Amino acid sequence: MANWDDLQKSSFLESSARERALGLVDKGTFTEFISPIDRMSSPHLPVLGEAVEFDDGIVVGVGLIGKKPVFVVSQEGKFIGGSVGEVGGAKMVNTIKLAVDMYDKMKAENPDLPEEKRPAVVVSFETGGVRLHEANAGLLAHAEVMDQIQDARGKVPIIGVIGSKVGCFGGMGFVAAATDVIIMSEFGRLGLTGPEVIEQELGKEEFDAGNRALVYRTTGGKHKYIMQDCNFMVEDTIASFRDQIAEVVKISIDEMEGLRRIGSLELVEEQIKLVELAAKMQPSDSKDVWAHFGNEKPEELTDMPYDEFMKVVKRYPKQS
Amino acid sequence: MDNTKVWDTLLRDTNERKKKAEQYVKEGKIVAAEDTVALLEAVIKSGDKVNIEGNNQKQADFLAECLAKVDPEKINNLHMVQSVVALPSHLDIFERGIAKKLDYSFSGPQAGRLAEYVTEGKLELGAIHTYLELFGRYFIDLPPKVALVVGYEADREGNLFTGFNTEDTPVILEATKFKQGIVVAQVNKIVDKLPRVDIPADWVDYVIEAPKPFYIEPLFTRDPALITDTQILMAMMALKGIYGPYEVQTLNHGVGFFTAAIELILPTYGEELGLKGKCCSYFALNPHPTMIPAIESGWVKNIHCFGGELGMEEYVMARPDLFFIGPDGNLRSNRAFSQVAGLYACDMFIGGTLQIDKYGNSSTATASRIAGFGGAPNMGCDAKGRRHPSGAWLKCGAEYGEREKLVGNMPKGKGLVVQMQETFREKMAPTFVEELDAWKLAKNANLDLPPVMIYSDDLTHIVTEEGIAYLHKCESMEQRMSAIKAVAGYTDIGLQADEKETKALREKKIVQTPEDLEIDVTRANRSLLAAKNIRELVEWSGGLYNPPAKFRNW
Amino acid sequence: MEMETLVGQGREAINMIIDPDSFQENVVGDLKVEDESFGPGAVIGTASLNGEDVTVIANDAMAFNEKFPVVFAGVIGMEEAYKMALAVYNSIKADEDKPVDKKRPIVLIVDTPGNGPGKVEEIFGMNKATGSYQLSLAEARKKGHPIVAMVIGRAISGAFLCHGLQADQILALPKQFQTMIHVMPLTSIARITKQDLERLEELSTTNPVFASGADFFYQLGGLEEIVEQFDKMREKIISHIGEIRNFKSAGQYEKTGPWGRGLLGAEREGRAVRSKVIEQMQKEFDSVADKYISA
Amino acid sequence: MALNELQYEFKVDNPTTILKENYHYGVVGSGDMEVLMEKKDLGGAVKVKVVTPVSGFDKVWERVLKKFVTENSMGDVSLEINDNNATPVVVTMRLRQALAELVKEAEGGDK
Repeated sequence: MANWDDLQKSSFLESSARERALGLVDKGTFTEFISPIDRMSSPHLPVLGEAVEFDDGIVVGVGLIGKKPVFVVSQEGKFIGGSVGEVGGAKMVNTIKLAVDMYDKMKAENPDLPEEKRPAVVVSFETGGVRLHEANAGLLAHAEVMDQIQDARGKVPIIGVIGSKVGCFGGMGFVAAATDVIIMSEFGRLGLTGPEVIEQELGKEEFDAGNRALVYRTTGGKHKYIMQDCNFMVEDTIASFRDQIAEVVKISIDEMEGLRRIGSLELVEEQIKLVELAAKMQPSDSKDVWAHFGNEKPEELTDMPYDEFMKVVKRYPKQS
Repeated sequence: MDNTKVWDTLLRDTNERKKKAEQYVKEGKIVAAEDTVALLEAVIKSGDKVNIEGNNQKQADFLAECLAKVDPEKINNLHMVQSVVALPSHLDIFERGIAKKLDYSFSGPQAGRLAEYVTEGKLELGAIHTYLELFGRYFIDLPPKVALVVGYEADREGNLFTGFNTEDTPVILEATKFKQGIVVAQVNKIVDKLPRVDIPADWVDYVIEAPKPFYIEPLFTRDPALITDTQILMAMMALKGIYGPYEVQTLNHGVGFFTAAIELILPTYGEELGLKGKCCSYFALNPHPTMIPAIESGWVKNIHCFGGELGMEEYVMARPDLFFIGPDGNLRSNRAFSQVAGLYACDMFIGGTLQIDKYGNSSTATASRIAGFGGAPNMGCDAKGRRHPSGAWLKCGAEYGEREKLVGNMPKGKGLVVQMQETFREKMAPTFVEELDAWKLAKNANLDLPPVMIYSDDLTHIVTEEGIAYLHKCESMEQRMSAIKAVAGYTDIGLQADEKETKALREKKIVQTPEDLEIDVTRANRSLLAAKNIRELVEWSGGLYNPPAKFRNW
Repeated sequence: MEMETLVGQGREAINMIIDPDSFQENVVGDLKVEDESFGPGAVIGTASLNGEDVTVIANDAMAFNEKFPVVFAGVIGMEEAYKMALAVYNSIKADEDKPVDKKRPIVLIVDTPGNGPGKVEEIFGMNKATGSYQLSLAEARKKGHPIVAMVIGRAISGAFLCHGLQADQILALPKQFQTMIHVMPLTSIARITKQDLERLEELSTTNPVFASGADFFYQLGGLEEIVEQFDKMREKIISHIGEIRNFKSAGQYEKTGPWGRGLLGAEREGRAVRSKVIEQMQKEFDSVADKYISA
Repeated sequence: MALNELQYEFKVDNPTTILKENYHYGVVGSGDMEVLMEKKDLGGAVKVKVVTPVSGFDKVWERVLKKFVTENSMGDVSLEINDNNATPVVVTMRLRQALAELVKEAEGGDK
């Protein structure tokens, strides 16, 4: 594994879960929990003859950004698609819980806990959701993560970062939506239903899963940025993600609420207006929606370099 | 002199057929798409030799589908002579009894079905050829009576614009039209004025605007995101162990991830080794997207293309110094000429394979698929007719261990033919085998010869992750077999290697391991790639490369 | 017995559970959904159960959403999920000032095969819609509303995650009533994971972790109780509401909801590793916590 | 169908152990593997455990591992490998990379 300084320049897309975890916090500050040496691999895979990994495809731990304890969850897409099973699920659930417990403890000891000391959680998603080999346990873990996210509300900000190969789909698509802030690169993808399933449901004419340009237009970083489903778009280096996280954690927890897409009655009401637009437009392609938000030449946005895109793009005018 | 003998039967026959087809011709040479099946039934007769244009890139797909719809009662026993069998319709005509015999060069996705048809007797296989052989036979014993070809645009007179994807069209039409045959062309669009004329109207009898643009397979696009560390290691070995020492200036790269890896480390590792300007200046090569970083870094002086590669149109147009460009600014590719260039004007062919036997014969054939050869053997051989010298060719010839046996003291060069493959492929399938699957295929499909892509006597180098075997340096078959064992790793062949013998071969530099070449194996990782994904290739191209939708990751 | 199954009959199930004729559809607190074409696959409203107001949220498998044609047979689409979330948030709002033991219960009647799998859904973010509903339930649960989910038919994967798994307690009819609780049928699991179907079937008779059915979810702590008969649903729901209220009044929130079911999973030995992971992490964190607290 | 567990033990002349207490490298992607190296008092031997879904290549594993241990004169080290169809070259390369990174980290102390 490359050292921290080299990692900063590295492509986020190319990086492993452990490299991302290490590189997203300050140099030399990351402590991994249940690291490979603990050999806590899945008890359910061997019986199916499926290869195991010592960390079960998920790296969790804590580091610092400045003085702020930053808990990290980082999923490894190369290991069974970053899927969530019993062990990995529990690691994710409990990382958020540790952060919330730590906040409660710090707050109890110091009611004037300064913002810069308030713990935060960063989740680097790379997953298709539930691991089918241990599907039921994986599903239950998803529910627990949502529960923890709600516990963290108003206490510990949860920041989702998405820029790895597999993207973030299935049940983890809900989880990402439920975080406070989402940061993506143009290589990130966020959604619920994977392209192959949509093709199966709607037919190849309507949605060709092999058409990756279409797949990325539908769920990729640029589209999600236009829709305000992702708050910040960054370039594909670990440093860019890290810098953006460092900026985001400076935002006070109350203001953080304003970055959410969902999670309150007001936000639901706003989303319902967007659904009305969907019903009215019945877009056959995301480009129709981009045009609707004032992007006169939507087809030019996809290939546009980062800087130019950020300058010219027009996003959904968020109300709240 | 016998004045009763008729000397123009071919022409008379053609004229008769064209008369029958007159009813379908609208203006000029235009036939409506919906009349195509009827047109084919008028101009084709049972037993004809028919060519459907298509190769590993563009396809006359609409005409192929129409041919599969003709009435087999009226038209049957056709003898198909064509570059590739790639589309389902290419075999549907055998299924339906329209065609009987096949002479061809390459079949990709249809190779399994082709083998089945041969075994079931649905298809009589003439021979499997290389492109140049097949083109050659078009002019000797296999001239097509009817050719069904494809271009981008036609005008009303029947002039064709084949542009970027000209590929096989000129050679097929030269053989068909000048043997009084009939030419039917499908185009994407009929226009008033063509950007340029690639095929003159005199060579074309009918043009049809197809309902859909013709199919093109972006076969030469390799996504850098899928290149593995092992492929990078072997690319490093190839540069340090072959490109560098031989200073290979003129060459062809086969399609595949190994050569893509080489292309992508030219601007990094290649420059570090100081090879820029010393090798890789002149290519017979399709416009590989993975060449963009090397081109942009100033490595390349000239490229002649077999065909066009989808998405590379604008990039190629913007680099006219390097490519062959028409007065309209578009590339003109030409498979026949590029194959000739690959055979005679290039010092090296390097590419991947599936299996290599203990003697060094290699093949991509498997027991149940008749895949054929395409162009690889044209370039993957030592051109016996070559007479011009070059540094790499002379060096390889000077090292040739059996030269004296063959030509005495006469100096002679030798072309470099390099096969790259990991010792094990996916799922632990060994690359090195006692006997090629080609033998089983020959038996199953009743072929006269096991289909071998590159014969042992042409092969000069094998690159595996274990090392490079400089086979041409060997003085005997026995030594050659030992060198192969030495780089065959943990395959059954490799396990037969004798440690002492391997050591001796390494000392003689007939075998070189990564350590011998002083390659730091731990550096073999993706950070060496000048572009790690398709998006970065677009960036290198300044936005000129427009990759097909299926390769986009943003 | 006249009915073998309640699959596809969410509305019928509501009537079997609530006080007779007490269901006011589309009304929850201040909320009144007037547009009948909005989220027809979701049934929301207020009913009386054992004399007290409860919010009811169910699936209507007979409805078809004309605006979003992937929504039928009980599928939860974008409108359906947001409609369900509206019902929950308005329940919270209506009881804002009430003490914990007076917060209205929320009853989820579960019979859904999935979330809307469409292109428009992905363009506009189906994940937000279902995520939104889950967050609303979690918030209501943590504010003291007792939430009981009653699985009467299909409780499949992501749709069960959003409509069911955020409840305080989950009850299900057993599989002789055609209930289905799983992520994916074994045949699909076999195809996607490239496993041998026969082998999977054999393993699934003993291994609850990927097998399908209420009994296996029970072993994993995925549901609190299996209700043996239709006519027991009402009394069981009432008694579970009482049980949940007791926990919450005593401040024992950790014994309810997904975390509570995690503990249940360990107790029933279906999810044995989960608790080990949690313990071990706590230990490892405790040994370094100071360094991070006092940074 | 269950996973196969292979165990090996090697001994070479004048072995040295690794520079860190333990080191982990790699990801169990398809065609790839991870290794956990640990310093252990094994009377100078190297013990290796491989967990893999692939069967029938025990001898190949033995040769690949033996070569690695011999080339690097290793002793008093335990290696644990989780494999998912890695070819011998990938195994060799990952082991070499792991060792090189371990040395770099032990010497540089930078993480």
